[in-house]
Amino acid sequence: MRESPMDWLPGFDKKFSELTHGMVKDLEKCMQCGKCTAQCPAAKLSSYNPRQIIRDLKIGNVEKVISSEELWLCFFCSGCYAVCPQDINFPFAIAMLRYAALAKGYGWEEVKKIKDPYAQDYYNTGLSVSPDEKNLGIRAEVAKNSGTDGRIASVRRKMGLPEKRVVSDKALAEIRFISDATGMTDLLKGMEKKKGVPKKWNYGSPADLVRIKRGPHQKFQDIDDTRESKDGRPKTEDRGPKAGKKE
Amino acid sequence: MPRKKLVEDIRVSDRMFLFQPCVGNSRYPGIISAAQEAMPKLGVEMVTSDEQTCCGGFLTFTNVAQPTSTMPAVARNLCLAEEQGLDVVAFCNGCHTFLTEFSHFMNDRPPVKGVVNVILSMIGREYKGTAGIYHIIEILYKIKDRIAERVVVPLTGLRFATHYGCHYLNGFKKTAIDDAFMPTVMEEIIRACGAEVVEYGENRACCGTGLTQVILHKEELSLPHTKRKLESLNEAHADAVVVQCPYCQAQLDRMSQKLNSRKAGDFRTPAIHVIQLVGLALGVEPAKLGFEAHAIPFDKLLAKYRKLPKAGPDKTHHQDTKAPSREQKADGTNHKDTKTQSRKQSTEVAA
Amino acid sequence: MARVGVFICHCGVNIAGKVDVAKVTETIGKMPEVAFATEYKFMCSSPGQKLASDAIKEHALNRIVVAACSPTMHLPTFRKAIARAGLNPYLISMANIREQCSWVTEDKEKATEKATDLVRRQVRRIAHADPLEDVSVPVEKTALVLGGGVAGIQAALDIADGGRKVILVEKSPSLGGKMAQLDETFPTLDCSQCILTPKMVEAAQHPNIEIRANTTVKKVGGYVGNFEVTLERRPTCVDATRCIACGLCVTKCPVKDVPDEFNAGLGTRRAIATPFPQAVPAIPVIDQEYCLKFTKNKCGACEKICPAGAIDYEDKGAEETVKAGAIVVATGFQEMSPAVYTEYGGATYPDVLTGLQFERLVSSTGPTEGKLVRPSDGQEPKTIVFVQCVGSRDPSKGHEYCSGICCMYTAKHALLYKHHVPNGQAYVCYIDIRSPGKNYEQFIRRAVEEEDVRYIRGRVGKVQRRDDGRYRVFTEDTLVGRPVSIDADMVVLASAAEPQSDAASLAQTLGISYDADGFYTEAHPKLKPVETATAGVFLAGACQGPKDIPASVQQGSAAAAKVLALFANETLRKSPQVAQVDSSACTGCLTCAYVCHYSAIEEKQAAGRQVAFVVAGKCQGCGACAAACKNKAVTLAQFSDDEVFEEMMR
Amino acid sequence: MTELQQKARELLDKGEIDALLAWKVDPGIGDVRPTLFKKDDDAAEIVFDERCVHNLANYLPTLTARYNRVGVVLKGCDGRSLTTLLIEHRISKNSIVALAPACEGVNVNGARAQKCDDCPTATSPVADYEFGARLARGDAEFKQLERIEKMSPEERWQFFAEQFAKCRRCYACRQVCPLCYCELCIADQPEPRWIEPSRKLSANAMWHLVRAYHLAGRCSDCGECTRACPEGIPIRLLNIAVEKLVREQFGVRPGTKPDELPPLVTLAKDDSDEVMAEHL
Amino acid sequence: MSAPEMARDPKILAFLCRWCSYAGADLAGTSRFSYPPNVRIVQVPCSGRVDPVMIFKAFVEGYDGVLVAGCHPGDCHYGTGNYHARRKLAVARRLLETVGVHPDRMLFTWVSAAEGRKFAEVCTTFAEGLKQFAGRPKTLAREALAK
Repeated sequence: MRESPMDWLPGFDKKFSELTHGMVKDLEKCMQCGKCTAQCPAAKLSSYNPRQIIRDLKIGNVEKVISSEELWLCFFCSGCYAVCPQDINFPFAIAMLRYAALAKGYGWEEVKKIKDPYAQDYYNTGLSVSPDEKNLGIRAEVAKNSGTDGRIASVRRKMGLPEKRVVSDKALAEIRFISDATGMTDLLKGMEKKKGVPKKWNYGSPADLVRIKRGPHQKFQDIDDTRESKDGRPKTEDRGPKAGKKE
Repeated sequence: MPRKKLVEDIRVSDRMFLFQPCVGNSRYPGIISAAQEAMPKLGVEMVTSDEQTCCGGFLTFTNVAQPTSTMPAVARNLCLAEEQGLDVVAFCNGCHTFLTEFSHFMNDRPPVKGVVNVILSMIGREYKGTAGIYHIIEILYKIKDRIAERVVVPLTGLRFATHYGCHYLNGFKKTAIDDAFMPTVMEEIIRACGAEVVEYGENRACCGTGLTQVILHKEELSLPHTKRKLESLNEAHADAVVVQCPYCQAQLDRMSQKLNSRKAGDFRTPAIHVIQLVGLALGVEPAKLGFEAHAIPFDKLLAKYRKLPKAGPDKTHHQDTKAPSREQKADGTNHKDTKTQSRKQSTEVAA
Repeated sequence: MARVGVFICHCGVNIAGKVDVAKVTETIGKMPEVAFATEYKFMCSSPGQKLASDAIKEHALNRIVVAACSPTMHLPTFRKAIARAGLNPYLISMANIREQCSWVTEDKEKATEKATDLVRRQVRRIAHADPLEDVSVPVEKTALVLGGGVAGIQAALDIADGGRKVILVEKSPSLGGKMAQLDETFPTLDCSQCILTPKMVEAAQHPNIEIRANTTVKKVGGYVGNFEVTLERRPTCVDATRCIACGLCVTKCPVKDVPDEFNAGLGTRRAIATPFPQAVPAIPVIDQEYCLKFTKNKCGACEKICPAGAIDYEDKGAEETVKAGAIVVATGFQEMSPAVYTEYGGATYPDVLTGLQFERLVSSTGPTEGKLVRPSDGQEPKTIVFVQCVGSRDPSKGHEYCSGICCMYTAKHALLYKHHVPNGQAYVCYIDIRSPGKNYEQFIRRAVEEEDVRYIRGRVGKVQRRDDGRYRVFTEDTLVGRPVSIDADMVVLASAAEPQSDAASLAQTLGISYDADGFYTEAHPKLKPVETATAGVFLAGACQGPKDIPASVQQGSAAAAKVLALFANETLRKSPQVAQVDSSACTGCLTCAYVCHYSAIEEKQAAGRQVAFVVAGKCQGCGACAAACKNKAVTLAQFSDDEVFEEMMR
Repeated sequence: MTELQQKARELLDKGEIDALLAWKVDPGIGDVRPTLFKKDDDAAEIVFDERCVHNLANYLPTLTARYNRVGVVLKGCDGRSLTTLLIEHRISKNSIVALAPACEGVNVNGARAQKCDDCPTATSPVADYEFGARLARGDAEFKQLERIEKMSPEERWQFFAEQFAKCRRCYACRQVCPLCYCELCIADQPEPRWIEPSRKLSANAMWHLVRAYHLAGRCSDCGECTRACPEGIPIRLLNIAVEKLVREQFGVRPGTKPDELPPLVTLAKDDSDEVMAEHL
Repeated sequence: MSAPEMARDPKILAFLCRWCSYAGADLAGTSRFSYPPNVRIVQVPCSGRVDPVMIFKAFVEGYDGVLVAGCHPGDCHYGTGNYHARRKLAVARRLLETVGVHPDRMLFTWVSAAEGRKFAEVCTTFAEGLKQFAGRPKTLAREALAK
C-alpha cells in the first residue's frame, strides 16, 4: 500500500533516525538532485533508485519502502555516498532500512538464503566463507592450474599451508558467547524454519545491548556445553580466563 | 591525487597485525602467504593470531546478523591486535570497512563502547580503541619508495590494469588516502615494482560482486557489470588486473570462468592481489603466492616473469633474512612473546 | 534629575505576541527615574515618533528609552525624532526586546519578565548618560574604486560624472574584469566586448578618473572622509609613461608558450603581452616567471625593439599613498576550479571545460578565433552536455549557495553552441532552473522550444572517458526516475562563482566583514545593500555575492550615488562615540596610547605633568583605551564605565 | 670597604648624584631600613645583604621629583619594577643611577623569601654599575601555587574566602607596591562603585582580584605586598598565578627586558584562542 | 535566586561586540533560534572594550555565568581589539579560577555577524553547563556572604 504525501512526517529526520538507530543522519538534507541514481550500478539494471527511496521516505511512504523488493537490490558500492553533495551515507541507510524491514517481517527469504551456509559457517568455524569450493566448474579450472583435485584444501597443502585455517576453540567459544548474548543465535535458530518470521528476535539498537548489562541470559558455562552438543567437538579446557572465574 | 595529510598520518611499524580475510584463506590463500613472505622483506613483520575470526562485516551487510551482534565481534577481533600493541592491516576492502566503521562508531559513542565492553568483559577482554586500522594499500603506498629500492625482480615490460574496488575509496570519500574517482596510489605502487600501468575505460566501475547479488543468484543484476568490466579489460590487453580486495578478485577471476564456460565471452585476464604483485617484484617464489588457486591461469604472466632479469646484488642486500617462517606461526608458539611486545617497543620505520 | 520617558513598541505582534506590553509598561512606570511610560503599536511609524516628541514636551522628559527592535535597526530613526523635539539626540537608548526577547523566548511569562528587565536596564543606563555633540571632520573628496570590472567602471564613471575625482585601482594589467572575457551576454545575446569596450575607453579618457593598473591595496588607514590608502604596483617592467602601446615588443618576444589567463588557460601568449586587443590601458606587461631575461638572463629582444625605450627590467614596482574620502569595493568573483570534481574529470579531461573556458572557445577573440572545436583533437563536437551546479548547491565539495548566474549562462552557452553547430545536439543537466529576471525565463524557453536544447532534470553523477576518446555522461532523468547515459564529444561544467581567493585578506585590510561563504557583508541585507559596516566603504558587484551584469552595473551606480551623497558635505558629522581623557586623573603611563589601533592618543603637558589626550578626529571609539586605563581616567562616550555599570547591574 | 660602598662614595663625592637610596642599619630598630645618603662619608654605612627586603623602586618617583639625579641600590626584583616604571614613564632614566649588586636572596621574618626561588634575574636588569657576577636563574616554578592547583574550585574559594575575609582594606599592599601609582585608585572612586569600600567578603575579593589584574604582566614579584599585609594574606599567590600564565602563554617575564612592553598592552595575533581557556 | 529557579534558567551576562556578536545575536533573533531567557546582553563597541573588572563585578553581582564574544581574530572592526581582549580575558579567567570560580562559569568565544545559530547554541549549551551549580552557594557573589 502507498501513503499519500499528506502523510508527510513531521520531524521526519527524528522518526527516521529512530528507524535506523540514529546510525544514519542528514537524510532530510537530500535535495533530490539525482546524482546518486545517476551513477548507481544497480539502478542501471533494475527499478532500484536511491533518490526515489529517499523521496518516498520523506513524503512518508516508509511502509512502501521497507516492503519493496528494491530495498534488497543495493550493491553497497557506496558510489552514491561518494558523489552525494550532502554527504548522505546512503548505503548505510539501506542496511539499516533492511533491518527495519526485517523487524516488520519483510525480506526474510532474502536473508535466509545467506543464513546457510555463511552464517552457520561463521558460528561453527569462525569464518563466514567455508574453504570448500562448491562450484565444480571453478574446481575443474583450479585443478587444471594446480595439478591437484582442485580443492582449495589441496592447493593449500601443495603450498605448504594447513589444509584450512582453523580458528582456536577459545576464539570460537568467545564468538559464540557473543552471538548468544546478543541474540544472534536465537535469530539463526529462528531462521531454521523455512516459512515466516523468527519468533524470538528483536532487531537491536545499540541501546538494546543495555539489556545485557543486567546480566546475560546465558552463562558462559552453558555455552561450552551447547557447543559440544552442537558440533560434537571435544570440549577444551581453554576458556575465557575471567569468564571461567565467573562461575 | 593522494591526500598528503592523510598519507602522513599513516604509521608503519616494524610489526603489524595481519587481519586474515575469509575469502583470502578459503579461496586465495596466496594473499596471506604473500603478505607473510613479502612484508618482512619490506621490514614489516606480519603477526597473525589463530584467535582472529571473520570480521563479521559480511554477515552485517547481508543482514543475517545485526550490528549489535557483530559490533562486539569486531571489537573482539580488534582486541587481539590491541593486546599486542599492534596496528591492524586489512587485506580486504570489506574487513577494512567494517573494522573502521564500527571502531569509529564505538569510539564516537562511549555508551555503546561501554555496553560492548560489558559483553567483552565476560570473555575476559576489553576494547580500548587504541589500535590503528590500515588497508594494505595504505601501507604499501606509504613505503612505496622502500618497495622500489628493494625490488629484486623489476617487473619491466609487464602491463597491469588497476581495480580499486568500491568500499575502500567510495565508502571513505573523506578519509581514504586517495580520491574516489581518480585514484593513483595503486598505479604508483605498480610503477614502484617496475611494471607498466594500462588505462581502461571501466577502471572505476564496480566489479559487480555487490555482495548479496551473486549469493542470492541475482546474476542478471551483477554479471552485466562484471562482463562490461572484463570486456574493457580485454581491450586493455593487460597481463593482469591488480586488485586490493579478495572479493573483487573472486568476482573478476571466477566470473570470467563462469562467463567463459557459458560462451558469453573469452576473458583471460587474471586478477592479482596487490600484495601478490609486490611479492613477485620482491622475488617471492611464485609457488608461495598461490596463483594455482585462481581459476584464470597465470601461465602467460609467470612465463614472462621468469624471463625477467634479477636486479643487481646491490638491490638484494636489503632483504630481511630473519623473517619468521609460516610454520612458526601456524601454532601459536611465538604468540606468547608477541604478547609481551608493547606499542612503544615496536619502533617507527621511517617511510 | 533624570526624567526618563519610556516608549514600548508592540511591533505588531512581533513583540506584543510574546510580551505582555501593558504589564511591562506598568512595572517600568513605577521606576523612580521614569517620568512617563507608554506603549504603542509601531514606534518607528511617524505617529509613533510624534507620540515620543509630544511626550517630551508634555512631560518635560530629558531622557528617552524606546523598547523595540535592535538598535542597529532604528536607533538613528529615533535619534532624529527626539532631536526634532529639541532633545540631545544621544540621550536616547533602545531596549532590544524583539531580537533579544520576543523572537528568542518560548515562554510568554519569561518573555515579559525579560522584556521588563531589559527596559529597566536601559532606563538606569540612560539616566547616567550625558548629552553629546557630534564630532565634525573634513571630507577628502576623492573616491577610491577597487576593481576595474564592469561594476567598478560603472561606479567610477558615475562618480566622475558627478564631478568628483576617482582613483580606479585594477589588479590585472587591464580594465574589463570577467565581462571582458565573455562572448555574448544573456538574455539579449549582444556582444559583451562591444558594449564594454566603450565604457573602458570612457573611463580611461575621463578627466576625473585616474587608472592604476597592476595595482593592489597594501594598507588602509584613517576613517570615513579621510582614508589614507597605500597602493602597491607590482613590477611590470614597462614604463607606462613612455610606452606608446605599439605592440612591437609583443611580436618580437620569443617566449610563446605562456598559458593565457585571459583565455582561461586555453591557448598561449608571449612572456610580454597585453591581455587582449581592446585592453585599457594597452600597456604590455612582462611576466617575470617566463621572461628569458629573468629566467636565463638573456634575450632582451623587447628592450632592443622598443622605439620608446619603455622597457625597464630593473622595475621593482612602486608604492604610493593616496588620500580618499570614500572607498568602493568592486573586486568581483572568481570561477571555482572544477579540479575537485574528479567524477567529472574536471581540469583533467581535455574536453571537459568550465563555463569561462567555453566562452573563450566560442569567442572571436579567443584561442580558436571563435571556431568551436575540441581542445583534444580539434574536431567539432557533435554532442555536448552542459552540467549545471558544479560547485554550487554542494556543501560536500563546493559551496552551499546557489551561484544564481549559471542557469542563465548555461542556457546562453547552449544557444551559442547551436549557433556554432546547428546540426549538433545539446543537453543541459540541471536540478532546478532559476531564471528570475527580465526576459530570463523567456530566454530559457527559447533554448528549449526554438533551439531544441534537451533539458534533463538530474545532476550528473559521473563522466567516464571512454576508450574511443568520447565521454559517457551518467545522469538521471529524475522526472522519469530512470538513469540516463549520454555519449558526448564535449562536456561543459557550469562552475560556481566564488569569492576572489584574496577576498578575506582584503577585507581585513579594509576592516569590513565577510560572510561564511567569503563574500563581503552589506550593512543591511535589504535596506543598506551597498554600504558596509565600516562608514565610507561601499560594495559593488559580485564581491558581495554572485551577480549577473545588470545587477553588478546597478550596484555600481548605487555605490556611486552613496559616494556622491557623502561628498556633498563639506565636513562630516562623526559619531561622538570617542574617548576622552580626564587629565586630572591621568597618570601619564600612556598604556592607552600603546593599545590604540589608530594612534589617536598623543601625550601633552597638563599642570606640569605629562598626560594622554585623544585626537577626536582619529578616534574610532573602540574603547580599548578605556578598558586599558587602570584608574578609569579614559572615558568612552556612549559606552562609559558609568553606563555599562548601570546596564549590567541586576 | 666593599666595591658597592666605594662606588657609592665616589658617585656622591664627584657629585654625579645628589642623593643615594640604599640601606643602612638603624640601631633604633636593630635592623636595616631604606635610607637616603647625601654625604660621601656615610657611604661606608651602606648595607647590602639578606636583610634588605624593601623594594626601593617604590621611592624613586617621589625622589626623582625632588632631586635631579638619584643613585639607587637595586636588587633584581627592585630592578624589574624599575624597568616597568621606566616603560610607563614614571621616571626618566637619566635621573637615575642604578647600582646593581648581585642578590643572593633575602629573608622575610627569618626565613629565605619564597619569591627568591622564582626570581628570574638576581641582578637588576637596569644597571649602570654591576657588582658581583650575574647569578644564572632557571625558570620560575611557582612552587607555592601547587597547593592551589591541587584544590577543587570549591576548596580554592574556601581557602581564599578565609584569607580575603581577613582583609582590613588598609591598602598597605597598594602603598608598598611600586607599580600601584594611580593618582586616584579605582578602589577609591565613588562613581561607578566597581569596588565597594565596605569590608564585605565580596568587596574584599573584588579588590584583590582587581589589584592582581592591574599588576598582570607588570608585577616584578618583589613580594612586598605579602610582606606588608598586616593580616598575613598570601597576596602574592594571585600575582604569581597570573605571572605563570603570562610566562607560559605570552612568554614574558615582566621587567626582565628594559625594552619590552607589558604583555597586556602589546598585541599578539599569533596567540592561540586556547589562551582564553587556559586553566590553572 | 532560589535553587530550583536557577536550575531552570541560570542568569548569564553577555558582553557582545557591537559589530559581530551583537549582530549575530540579532540574527539569532531574526532567524528565531530561541535560547534561554535569562541571558542579559550588554552591547560594547568591541570586545577590546571589556575590562576584566566588569567580569569580576558581574560575578560579585551574582550572575551565574559571564559570556564575552567578539569578532573572530582578524575580523575585528577595529583591527586589533579582539587580540587585546584575548589576552585580557585569559588573565581574567586565570584569576577567577585561582580564587575558585568554576571554569564552566565563564565563556569567552568568537561569534561573527553571520553566526546567529552559533550564538543561540553557545547560549544554550553555556546555560546547560551552568545548571550543575543549581543550589550551590555562588563563589564571589554577594549572597555568598550570608552563608
